[in-house]
Amino acid sequence: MDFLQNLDPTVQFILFSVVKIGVVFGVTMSFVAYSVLVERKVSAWIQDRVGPNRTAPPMAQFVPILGPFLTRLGIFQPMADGLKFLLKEDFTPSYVRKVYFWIAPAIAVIPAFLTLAVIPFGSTLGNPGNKMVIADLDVGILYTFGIVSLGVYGIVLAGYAANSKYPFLGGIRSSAQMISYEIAMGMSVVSVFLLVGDLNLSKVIEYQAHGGWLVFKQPLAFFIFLVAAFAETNRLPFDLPESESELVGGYHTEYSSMKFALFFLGEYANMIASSAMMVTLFFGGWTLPFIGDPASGLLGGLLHIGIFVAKMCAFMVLFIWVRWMFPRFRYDQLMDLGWRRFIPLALANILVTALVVAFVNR
Amino acid sequence: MSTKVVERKPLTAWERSYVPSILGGLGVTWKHFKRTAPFLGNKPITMEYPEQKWVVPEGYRGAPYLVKDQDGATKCVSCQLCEFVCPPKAIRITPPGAEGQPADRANAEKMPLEFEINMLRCIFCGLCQEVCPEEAIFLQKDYSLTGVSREEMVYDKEKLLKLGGTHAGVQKWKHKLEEAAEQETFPVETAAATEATK
Amino acid sequence: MSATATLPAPAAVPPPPPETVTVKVNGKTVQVPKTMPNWQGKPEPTTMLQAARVAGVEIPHYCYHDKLPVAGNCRMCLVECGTPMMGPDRKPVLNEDGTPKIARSVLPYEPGTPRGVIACATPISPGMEIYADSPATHQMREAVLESLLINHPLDCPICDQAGECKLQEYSVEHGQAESRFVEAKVHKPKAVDLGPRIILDDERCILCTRCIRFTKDIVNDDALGIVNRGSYNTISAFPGKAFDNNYTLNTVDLCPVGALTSKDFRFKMRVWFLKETSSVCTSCGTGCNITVGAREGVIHRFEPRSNDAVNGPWMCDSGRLNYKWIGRADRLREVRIGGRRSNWSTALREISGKLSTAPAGSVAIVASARQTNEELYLLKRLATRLGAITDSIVREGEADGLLVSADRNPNSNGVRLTGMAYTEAGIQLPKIAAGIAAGTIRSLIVFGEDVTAHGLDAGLLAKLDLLVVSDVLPNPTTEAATHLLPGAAPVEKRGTLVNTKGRLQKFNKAVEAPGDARPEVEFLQELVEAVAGPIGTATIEGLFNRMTAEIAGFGGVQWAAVGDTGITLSL
Amino acid sequence: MSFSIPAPLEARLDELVTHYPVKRSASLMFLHALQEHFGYLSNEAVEWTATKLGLQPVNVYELVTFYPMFRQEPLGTTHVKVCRTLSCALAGSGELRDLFCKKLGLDSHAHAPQTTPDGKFTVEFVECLAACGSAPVILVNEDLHERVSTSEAEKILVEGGRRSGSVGGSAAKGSANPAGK
Repeated sequence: MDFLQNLDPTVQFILFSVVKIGVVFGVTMSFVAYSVLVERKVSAWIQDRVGPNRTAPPMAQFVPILGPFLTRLGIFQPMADGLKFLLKEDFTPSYVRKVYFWIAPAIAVIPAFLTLAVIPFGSTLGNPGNKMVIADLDVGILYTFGIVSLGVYGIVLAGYAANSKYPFLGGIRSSAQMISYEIAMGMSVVSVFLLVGDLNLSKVIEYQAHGGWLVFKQPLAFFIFLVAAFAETNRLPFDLPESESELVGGYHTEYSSMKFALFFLGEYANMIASSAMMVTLFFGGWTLPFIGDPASGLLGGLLHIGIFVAKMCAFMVLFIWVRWMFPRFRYDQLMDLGWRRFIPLALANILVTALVVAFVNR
Repeated sequence: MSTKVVERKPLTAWERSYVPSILGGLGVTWKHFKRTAPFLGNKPITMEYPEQKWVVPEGYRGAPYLVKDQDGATKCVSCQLCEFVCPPKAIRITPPGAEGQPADRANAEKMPLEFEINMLRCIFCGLCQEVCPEEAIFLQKDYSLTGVSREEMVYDKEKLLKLGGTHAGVQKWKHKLEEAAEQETFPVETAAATEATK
Repeated sequence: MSATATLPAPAAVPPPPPETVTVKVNGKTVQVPKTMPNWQGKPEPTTMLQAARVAGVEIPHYCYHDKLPVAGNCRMCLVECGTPMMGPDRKPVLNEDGTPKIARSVLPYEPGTPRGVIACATPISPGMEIYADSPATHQMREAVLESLLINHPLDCPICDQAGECKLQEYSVEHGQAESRFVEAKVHKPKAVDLGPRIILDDERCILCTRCIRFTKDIVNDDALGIVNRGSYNTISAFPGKAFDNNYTLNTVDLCPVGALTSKDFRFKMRVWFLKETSSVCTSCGTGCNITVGAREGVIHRFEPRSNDAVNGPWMCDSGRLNYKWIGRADRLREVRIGGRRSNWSTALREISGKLSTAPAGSVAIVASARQTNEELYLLKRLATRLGAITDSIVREGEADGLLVSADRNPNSNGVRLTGMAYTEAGIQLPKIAAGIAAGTIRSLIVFGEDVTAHGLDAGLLAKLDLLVVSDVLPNPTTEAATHLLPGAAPVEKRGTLVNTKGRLQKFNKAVEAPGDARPEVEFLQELVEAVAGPIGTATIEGLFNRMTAEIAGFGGVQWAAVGDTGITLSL
Repeated sequence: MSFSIPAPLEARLDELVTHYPVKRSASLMFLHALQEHFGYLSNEAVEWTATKLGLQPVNVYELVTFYPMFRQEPLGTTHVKVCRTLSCALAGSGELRDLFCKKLGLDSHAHAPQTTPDGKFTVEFVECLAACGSAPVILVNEDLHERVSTSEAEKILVEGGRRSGSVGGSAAKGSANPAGK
């Protein structure tokens, strides 16, 4: 470890950033894979089914007890799925607008990963200067919203490029939905930052470490954020862009193989990012009511990361759970909810918070 | 025609917030999750097909096969009614003709030279069974018929008889022969017929 | 009672006598002729069954047959009837409304009980009312059917008659749904070998005696009788004597049930699968009308088709069984040039090329009296253009005085009419032979005949430059052909024939010709147009109409006028 | 078996034909005469009759099979006819027949007349013999036996066993095998 400490700070920063990016990316990717499995398993159990329980690499059967057990749990299923995505024929219909058709999946997946850059997923690791966030921006939340709003382009482009009516309808729906809910989402967060007084997400966590979780101070803001997060990630009950029963598959109807997988990846990465945001903004990030100080050692740092991941997982399960609980909204209900309920509520919340901050907390 | 107007109670503000419904939904899903998830209840109702076989209900219409009577003789007399009635024309019978092989049971005079069912064409409607005057063809319980070629899926007489097994029942022709043998009116002919039974 | 007189029925039915009788059938008043032709075509008092037919009511019957003497033993045609009541003053008793009062026929010993009469044998009387639909009539039919079915084995699944069985039809129409008979049925001999072509199942027999009357009165071979007594009655020939005249298979058609079955058709195909096509038998000059029963390109049977001007409802066994060669494996099915397989366009191009440049008089054509008029007409056009010498082959046998004609060619008159042979066929053959031997005849066209058996042996044929042969089955002539054109059997094409009595009849296509074989008219037309210029029509109908317009002997008959049973030409 | 008609018989039959306006009407008389002579009606006899009368054999054959008194099989030397109509049946003719059949080794359930293999006896169950007042009745050849008891029946069997053949063509066959009961 010593030679690391003795490195030039710039080199050290670059080295640590690269490692953090690599780790975050790798963990997120496997998270995506296994959240798909969890989604399938949870849905199966909710519906009294078994879920994926067959796929196994050839050697798994030679491991007594554990092999069959893991197989029944479907542990190997994501590997098979991934392999399948890679090996399936990548079919590009002749009538699509090829450039956009090829770019769209990339545009859909990249913003989802970029959002993760500003999430403080732990306190510090090793030395106090080594913060567990890839980019500790002072305008973290603005960055987040800026990036998140790019995600819609991927979907709109996919719908447009496919040159087919179902994807097109999906794309249209998606853009309207995302733009609508982004406003509510952004406004809900304003009140949080009114309280914290800083746009840096690390500062938000710091605030919560001492001032209590913001979910208790801003329950309405949390609720609006939560619902908007569902809408932003195109998850049920707001999956109108996809809605299999009406639009076949929505914007990705014409996609196959790895390009389809990228949309898939994007959706789950978005879920992860949203969960991380909620944990950060409302549930104290890596803190717990009795653990508030940045870690001093390696073990403590890892513990903080663990806490963060655990909270995030809870939100992931919530996402999944909700999918199998609610029917899809009607389009007008969706718009109604966004524009006529949440935006006034969020505005009111800002006003009340501003008044409280101006007169009470002074 | 009378129309019944269903009275719908207007929702209260609490109900309109969706919260009771959401909680209700959570309750329902949790109940099932708890029942099915491993370590909690583990009572899935899914049948795991190749290992667990479905219990075919009474009256199920599976693949049609030819049956033999309790003496092991072909019941079919090649009347071709099934061929006629078959909506997808899956059945193909070759009658024996005048010189064709005699029936392998007494007194029936006739049995098919060849009997083919194209299982790829068959729609398992059961009309063949319904129309059969000899109770010689039955829709049995087989529902997963597989093969690697189209030819393989055309089941011939031997295969159909083997798969069909034995179906006991009134042995109409044998009974007629026995009845005829009891009557002494035409002793020569009946004696010949009796010999034919052996 | 002589069969000779009856079989070839009179060419024209005499017009119905003006005298009519008024009767009521099912309440409908109809005028029926007082006499109608009996089975021999002689006028006899009209029966109730015939009167009902005039009124459009079909009375069910088994033993009655138009062309057989009336026996009246099946009782199926029992109907209730009534006649105008006569008062003691011998004047009709009238109802209150002035209509004549009808006395229903009742049993004499149980007055009031309705009594049926058999419609097939009871002549009508003026004012008679026939109740073919009354409850009493239905009851009688039901009872008769029940009695007929008592000892019937009900083995329809294996019975060849199923599907065209009167017992089945009437049971559905008039019978009871269930049997009340619980005792053991009388079992009779099954599958009795009655003759070389007939199998008898005594259990199915309803003793209508149609077969007995047919063979006795029509064929004059009193070979069948009813033996034994009561329930044990069976149809039988005398022990050791086979029922083997040349008309036995007609009894199979006559038999209303499945008692008499054809050995040839036995267990071959269920009748409901057969596609039926009207055609004409080509086995001899009589030209019996037939129905061809085929399924999926395979011919299963010929059956006579009723035509009083030619064959009545009968035909001979030899003609009926003369279909097996059609499906033979050695049928010619390839176009061959010099023994090598070729195709139609090449062969026809080569032939027409050679014929077009052939000098006049160097071509001979041997036609066949088995060809249709249309084919002969086309050949005649070709012959006229080429200045060819033509002839056809005579084929004679022994006439049997019934239906088999001495002329075994179906279209000898057609050959004469079209001019392909002179008044006497076969006289030009020696000339043709001499011409070939002398080298003046270089090309020979042969249709459907083996000329090696008629004076043109293989050595002579080898001298020819061009030998075009069209045939259906291989023979020495087809072996020697330079151009072999596979033709179609009569059931594989359409056309017309003229029988020995000048009856012009058409026949239809029942099955497709095998392989490359085509109906002769099709390729002859191409050939004739290539050599002798366009004909101006491409259909059989057009060709026929053109032929009858051109050739006086056909009397300008139009195709549409020929109809299903033909038209008689004055020769 | 050679088939020949003695000249006197033929002459008698030829004369018989002249009695009828239609030749066919003589067929029954012919058949009776031939059965009397041969004991039964063989197919040759039927054909001979048909030729004589200008008929087809099947026409005559119909008659032969119709009437029960015409036989197509040779009879035994002793022909026992047991009445089976009501009064005889009530008086025990069934048992009588069973007795005959048992003693002679014949099937007592057969429908048709049955002859022993040695050609000595024929047992037949027949309809009313017109002696109902003295049931049960049996007819042995031409002799009527009334109120037949079991012992009487056995006596008839013994007598029949001794009889040396007087009935028709089967007589020679019957006497060739003298081994009685």
